[in-house]
Amino acid sequence: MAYNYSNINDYDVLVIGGGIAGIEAALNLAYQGYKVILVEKDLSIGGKMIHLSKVFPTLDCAACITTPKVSETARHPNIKIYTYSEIKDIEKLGERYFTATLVQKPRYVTDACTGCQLCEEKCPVVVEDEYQWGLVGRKAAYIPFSIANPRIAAIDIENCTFCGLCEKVCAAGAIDFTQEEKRSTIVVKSIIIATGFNLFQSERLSYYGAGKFKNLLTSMQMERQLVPTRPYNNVLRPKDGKVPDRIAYVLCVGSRDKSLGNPICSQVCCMYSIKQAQLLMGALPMADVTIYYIDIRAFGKGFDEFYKQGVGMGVNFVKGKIANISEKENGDLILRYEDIDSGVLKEATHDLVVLSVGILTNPDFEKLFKTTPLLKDDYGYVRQVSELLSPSKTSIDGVFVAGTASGPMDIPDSILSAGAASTEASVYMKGGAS
Amino acid sequence: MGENQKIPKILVFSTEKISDPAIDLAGLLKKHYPPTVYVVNVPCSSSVKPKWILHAFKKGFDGVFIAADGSDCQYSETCTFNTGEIVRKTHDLMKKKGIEPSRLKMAAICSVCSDPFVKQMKSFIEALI
Amino acid sequence: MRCRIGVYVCMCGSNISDYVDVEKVREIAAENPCVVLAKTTMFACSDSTQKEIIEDIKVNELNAIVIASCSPKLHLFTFRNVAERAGLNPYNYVQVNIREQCSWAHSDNPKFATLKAIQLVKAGIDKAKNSVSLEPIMIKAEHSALVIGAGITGMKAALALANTGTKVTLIEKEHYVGGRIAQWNRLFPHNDPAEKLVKTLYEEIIINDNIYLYTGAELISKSGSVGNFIVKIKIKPRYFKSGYLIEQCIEKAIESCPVEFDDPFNYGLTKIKAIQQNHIGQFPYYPVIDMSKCTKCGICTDICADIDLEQKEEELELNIGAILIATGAESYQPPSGEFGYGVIPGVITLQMFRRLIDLNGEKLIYNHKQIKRIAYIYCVGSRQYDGENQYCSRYCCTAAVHTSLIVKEKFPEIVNIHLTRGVRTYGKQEILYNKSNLQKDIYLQFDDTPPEISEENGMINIKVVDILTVKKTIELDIDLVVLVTSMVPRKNKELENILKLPIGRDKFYNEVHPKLKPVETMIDGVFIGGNCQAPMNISESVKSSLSAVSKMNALIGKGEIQLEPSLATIDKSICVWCDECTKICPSDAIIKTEYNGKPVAEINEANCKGCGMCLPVCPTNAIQLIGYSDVEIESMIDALASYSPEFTI
Amino acid sequence: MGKTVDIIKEKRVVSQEVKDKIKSFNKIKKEILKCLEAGQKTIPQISAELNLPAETVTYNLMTLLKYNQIAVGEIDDMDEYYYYNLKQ
Amino acid sequence: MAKVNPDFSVELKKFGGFDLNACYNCGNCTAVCSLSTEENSIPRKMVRYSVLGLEDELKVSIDPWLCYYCGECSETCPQDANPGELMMSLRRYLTSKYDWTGFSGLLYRNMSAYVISFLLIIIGIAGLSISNVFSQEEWLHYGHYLEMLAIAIVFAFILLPNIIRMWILMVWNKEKKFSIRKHFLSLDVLFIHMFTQKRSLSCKDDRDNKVWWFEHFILVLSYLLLLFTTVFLNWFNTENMGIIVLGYIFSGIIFVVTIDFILRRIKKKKEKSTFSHPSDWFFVIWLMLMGFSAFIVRMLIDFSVLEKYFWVYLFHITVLIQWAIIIVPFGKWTHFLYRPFAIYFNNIVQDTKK
Repeated sequence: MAYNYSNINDYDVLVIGGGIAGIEAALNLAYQGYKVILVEKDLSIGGKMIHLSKVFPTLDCAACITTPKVSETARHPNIKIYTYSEIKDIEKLGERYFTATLVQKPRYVTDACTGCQLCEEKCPVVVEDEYQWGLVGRKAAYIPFSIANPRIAAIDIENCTFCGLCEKVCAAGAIDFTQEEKRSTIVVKSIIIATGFNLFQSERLSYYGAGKFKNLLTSMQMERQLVPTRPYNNVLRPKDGKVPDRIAYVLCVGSRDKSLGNPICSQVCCMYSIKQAQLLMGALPMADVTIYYIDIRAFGKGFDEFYKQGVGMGVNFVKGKIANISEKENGDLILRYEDIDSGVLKEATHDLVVLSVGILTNPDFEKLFKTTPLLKDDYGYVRQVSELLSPSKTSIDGVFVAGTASGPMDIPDSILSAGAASTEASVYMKGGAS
Repeated sequence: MGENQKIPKILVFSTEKISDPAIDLAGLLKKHYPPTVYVVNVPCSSSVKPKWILHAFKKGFDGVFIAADGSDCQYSETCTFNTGEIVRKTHDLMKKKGIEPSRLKMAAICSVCSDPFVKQMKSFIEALI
Repeated sequence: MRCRIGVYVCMCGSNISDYVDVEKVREIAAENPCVVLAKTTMFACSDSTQKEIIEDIKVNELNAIVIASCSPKLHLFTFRNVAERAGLNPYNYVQVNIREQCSWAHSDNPKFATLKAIQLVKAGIDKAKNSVSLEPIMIKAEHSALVIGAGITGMKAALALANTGTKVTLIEKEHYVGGRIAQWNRLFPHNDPAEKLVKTLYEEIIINDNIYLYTGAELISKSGSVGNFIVKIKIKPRYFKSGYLIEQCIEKAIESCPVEFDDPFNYGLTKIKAIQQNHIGQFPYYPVIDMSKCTKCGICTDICADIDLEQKEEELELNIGAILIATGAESYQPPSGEFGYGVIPGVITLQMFRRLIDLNGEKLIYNHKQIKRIAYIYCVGSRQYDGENQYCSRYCCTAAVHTSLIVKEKFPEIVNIHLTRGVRTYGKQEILYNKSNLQKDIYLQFDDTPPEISEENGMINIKVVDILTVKKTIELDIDLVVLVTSMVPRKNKELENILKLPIGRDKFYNEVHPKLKPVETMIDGVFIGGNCQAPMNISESVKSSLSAVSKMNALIGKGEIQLEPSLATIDKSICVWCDECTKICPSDAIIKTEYNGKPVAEINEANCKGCGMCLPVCPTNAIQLIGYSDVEIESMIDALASYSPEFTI
Repeated sequence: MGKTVDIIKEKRVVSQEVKDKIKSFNKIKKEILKCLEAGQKTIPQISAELNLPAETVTYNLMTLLKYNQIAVGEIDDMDEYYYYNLKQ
Repeated sequence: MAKVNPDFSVELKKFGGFDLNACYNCGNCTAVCSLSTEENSIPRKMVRYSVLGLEDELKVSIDPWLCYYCGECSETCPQDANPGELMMSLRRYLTSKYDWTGFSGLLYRNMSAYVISFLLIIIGIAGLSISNVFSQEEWLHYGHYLEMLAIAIVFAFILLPNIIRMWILMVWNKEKKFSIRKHFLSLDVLFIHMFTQKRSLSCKDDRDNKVWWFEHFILVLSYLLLLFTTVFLNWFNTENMGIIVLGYIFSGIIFVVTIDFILRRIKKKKEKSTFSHPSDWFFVIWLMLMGFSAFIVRMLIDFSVLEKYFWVYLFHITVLIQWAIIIVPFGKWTHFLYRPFAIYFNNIVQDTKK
């Protein structure tokens, strides 16, 4: 059967998800001469990584690594990016092609936006800022975050009061409330799934009081407190703005826990907690940092050395899972645990506690396909049908998986996995089997 | 060491692929060394001209340090010898000009030798005071 | 001289601005008469700042820019690209490292860090003033690759390269492909048979027209550079005239061979002759004579006419665009006495144990004794307290846990006891750990005190301080101790010397950057994949190898490569042809020519690597290196020396 | 430049929740700004003065900080709380 | 120094132990347990000892007796290792260790032993009644003495020596310098815990636990009082209206509460009633039957129709004897004694240590 869709569309590969894995895969393919369409559901590409402070074990700042890759992707002639867009109804067309529906959601701001933030300044609405994980507020007309790409404002229509101030002040005339959802059909030869992961919702754990106790942060919130554009300008307790001096990390929150339905290890929490602990020791030289762990999984290149470095810097490591947390009147938190080394039940008071939340699958990929579903594994991740020989192969020929969509992994592993997916896609498009 | 004494200034010729990463690593790991150490990079430690070294002394540098590629050099196995020759030649020139030869030093700094680099810098500064 | 310079001082979030007063640096930079504009910026590398710089260059007609930020290793090319997009020659861009070599190095002393930053920026401005516009050199690149090592990493990479249109030469030092995994038989996490894996890959390789596979082959020399490497390969003979042997005689020949020795494949559990057939899971299925053991007695030649003991090594020269190193790792060999290894019978390594499981039928017998209780000691050769292997070897916890599952499946009566230092079955591998727990394996954990092993009446006695039982000393009577040995870098000095491979702290080959360039090495065109870079499991090795393939394809797929134009130049008017430079040049890049009737030296641009070794030896200072000219270097030295701040103790 | 907002106004309604949120933010914002007119204060001081929970003050104050209406001052003598003041 | 015995967990499984090997030693169970204290951190240590099979340590442990099985540890165990059920099994295991006859162990490990011994008693009683050795009146008269005798023998030859064995394990083995005076001074501890189980109140802070405690409390009380009423006040033969009414009340309470307990075990809503060992069923059902049959017997007496339904009395006496010579000395009943004694002995040891 001969299909000729070049007149409809001009892309070879569809990459779903604009996180670090999607970006890397797109870049790899673009440099090999393939035309890539990259679709991201959020307002900016860069995924979760762009929001991190520094990354282990080299401690380079995440922005310094992500932003160049992000801008490289954005201006690569072979890559077309659609942000705030989603893919639906993928179907296989014959042997070699896929069709899919691209849904572009309206952001009510056109490309004419210069990112001047005047609209943001004038907007009277304040809602919780999801990019700062609720630590501060943001406006209803807003630039998602300072290093967002594209740096174009968006209007949060659910929270908009239609006061029209933004439209009035925008010199570029970029505000357009008439925008509507756009749908188009695309045809590609191969697809890379890089939909990433979801973080474990710590509110599920009533015995930790997450969501109830203000001085209980998730690791992502702490990550934001440590970035240069940190919401509080210093590392502070959300409850009363105090500088913390006894900080605790609770590991395996939502991971390695059958009672929560997630028996597997999230692979990154030990390391990012050790990293944050080291950064905190730098930011708050007087603070004590304690990490409560079950097992420290410092397995990658340079990881164990990094762990030892943490020990050397004075981070306190305590073996024992935190069973529950209670709050004192002044906002301090009491952690109850068994100190495994001595076999004794203990209670410790900390003035700031970070829950090192684990990684769960992002089930979005299940909704992508119209007729034949993409198979998943026992833990809800995209199933790798040939884990050893072709780690990025999925149950559908021509569809490949990159990054954390196939299971928990750290950034270097995600990047390698994206490399593998791009090579497999390229082999597939050349018609060979790899 | 007296009060308000000037800290000796050191010019380091470092190589892009071998010793630069080590010096960067020292910074990354916050291993401190005196701030009067300035790094100028060159492709290979065997490419440092004696002329440049003498120029540095003339302009007021108290010491010059060549972070040599040693056996890690990717261009030639004779790199250590070549760099040694440059130092020997420059020492002769320095003697002629009445500059203390101990003000020029060389040592191999590998691409992860951040500790040795910091130690070298500290001891060199000590020696120059 | 360039005198319309733009200066950007990056705060790098707060990485720089926490210690360096960036505003002050900017102010002083702005005082320079050649500086048209000076700005500070939160993230110079961010897209918005990049756009701003481009805009600035265009609007202010800048002819050079200086960005004071992080190490050029990270972003030199990012900003050169920015310059280029603004229509400025990328070589008129100078990057000043005020992060790694200033704010971070002197975070203990913000005042001095600021002073130093000021001088570094001044020097950068001076360098920019004297910078020359250059065009990168384009060279033709061979669309072919050399893959060294035909383990699973190398085989997978070769196939992927070949299937994307690259000609591949795959060389393997051993006479068989498949590397280490054939010895493991069943592989975690899904118990895939290793033999099938290797067989699938091998069969695909031999039918692929784009792959040339040489077994018994080693790299002996490399010259040239990225896109145009010339490599020499030595191929050992198999000592058989034809590859297609008459099956009847080979068995007899093996039988007749008088030389018998411990089979390394089975770690001495079985014997092997100097004439060998391959084991299950090893391909190709051809016999070979191990000449290091053969006494050339000639008995076999009488049986098999096909045997020719006089065959010679062959050499092959190839033109190659890029090289992938997939030489894998070795397993740690414990010194005699470590946990009783080599001293107490019944202490073996995990690798040997895997062979033992395979070679045993219904009961597990070792040393004529039926094994009922096994102790696995973890972290042997990794995370050492005093030894040099400080790293965690990543794969071994899961490998040992998986082995215990296989043991229990095959020999249900056996009790597995694990002595760990914290089980690191990361990710989905946790399930294997859980399974092992549920099959009633016992886990003990030691920390600072390694377990003591002794032998009593044929039983091995282990004493271990178990931190999971309040540091109680636990005693075990054991039949077999399995040392869970780590992966260690392969000792291959020759290859390292030939390729000049950078080696990391843990002695594995080092990537440029774990996130930005995870499979690239400092040597352009030479890539690394799999276990030669770091310990990893099969799936991870394959990922890294396929990643390398994608980078290699991007590099050589287009048929040409862009190179740095930093070459040496010779001022022929002052050259006196003393021949010193030709003697020292390591890349044959200086040739003799004539100028105004006198013999002078000239640079052969295709060969020059820009190392600069010729510079100091020239008696008349006739040689300059582009980008490192006297003016550039000396103006930098001037700038660094000029400002004499209060650097006092 | 057309007034596209008028078009959407006809299609969608603003929920009561959004209206309440604006109201409460504006009220707290006014109170905090007024409270700081008298000079720099720490979060517990503002909280005590306005009789608002400290966490509410933190959230809203930090939002004002983000939108440049407030600046961070020195830390107090106990090295516990930062002072905040109005941005000129 | 302790030797590992990997077979122990297999052995313990017969007492009802769960997948204790699933434990990865996070300590969650100890920390989540509201009865856990710095001095007595339960239950992970017990899980660990059981996994390793350190019987010497287990035998002298008090920990299993400190647990009232609120089930919180099992609910929150990340590995589904069910430490709560393990503690329950360990109590059975310990009961068998204290018992010098070894019969406890046999019954716990072997359900058929239970059934056989029950059957033997049924056959014995049936045989006696068929052979007409006793008249109905004699039955009523001697039945009462038989009961007394059974209680005396069980106490003197089984329970008392077992408690002495327990004392040796828990006090003598640990603390040779125990004080006799302390033994007297701590007696209040023994009785308070024996009759109130007040520790269990702080077990889990929810309504259900309080309800459970209350039910258990009145059950114990009613049981003891019914015992007293029947054995010492001779309920079945008395004419005293007060005693008669009391007997009705006590046996009624036993009947009602045990029905509720049985329902709990059937519904399995709460963690503590999820797993039922045969010994649990025997205990609660026989207690129910005892209360029920006593109630009916007295009713038959009051309506003067006992003669007509004399088999009911025989049924009652069968249940009673099964209870008295099997469940009381060797079955679950013993926790009524062992638990408070364990707390009492622990109190002595801890005090002496101080």
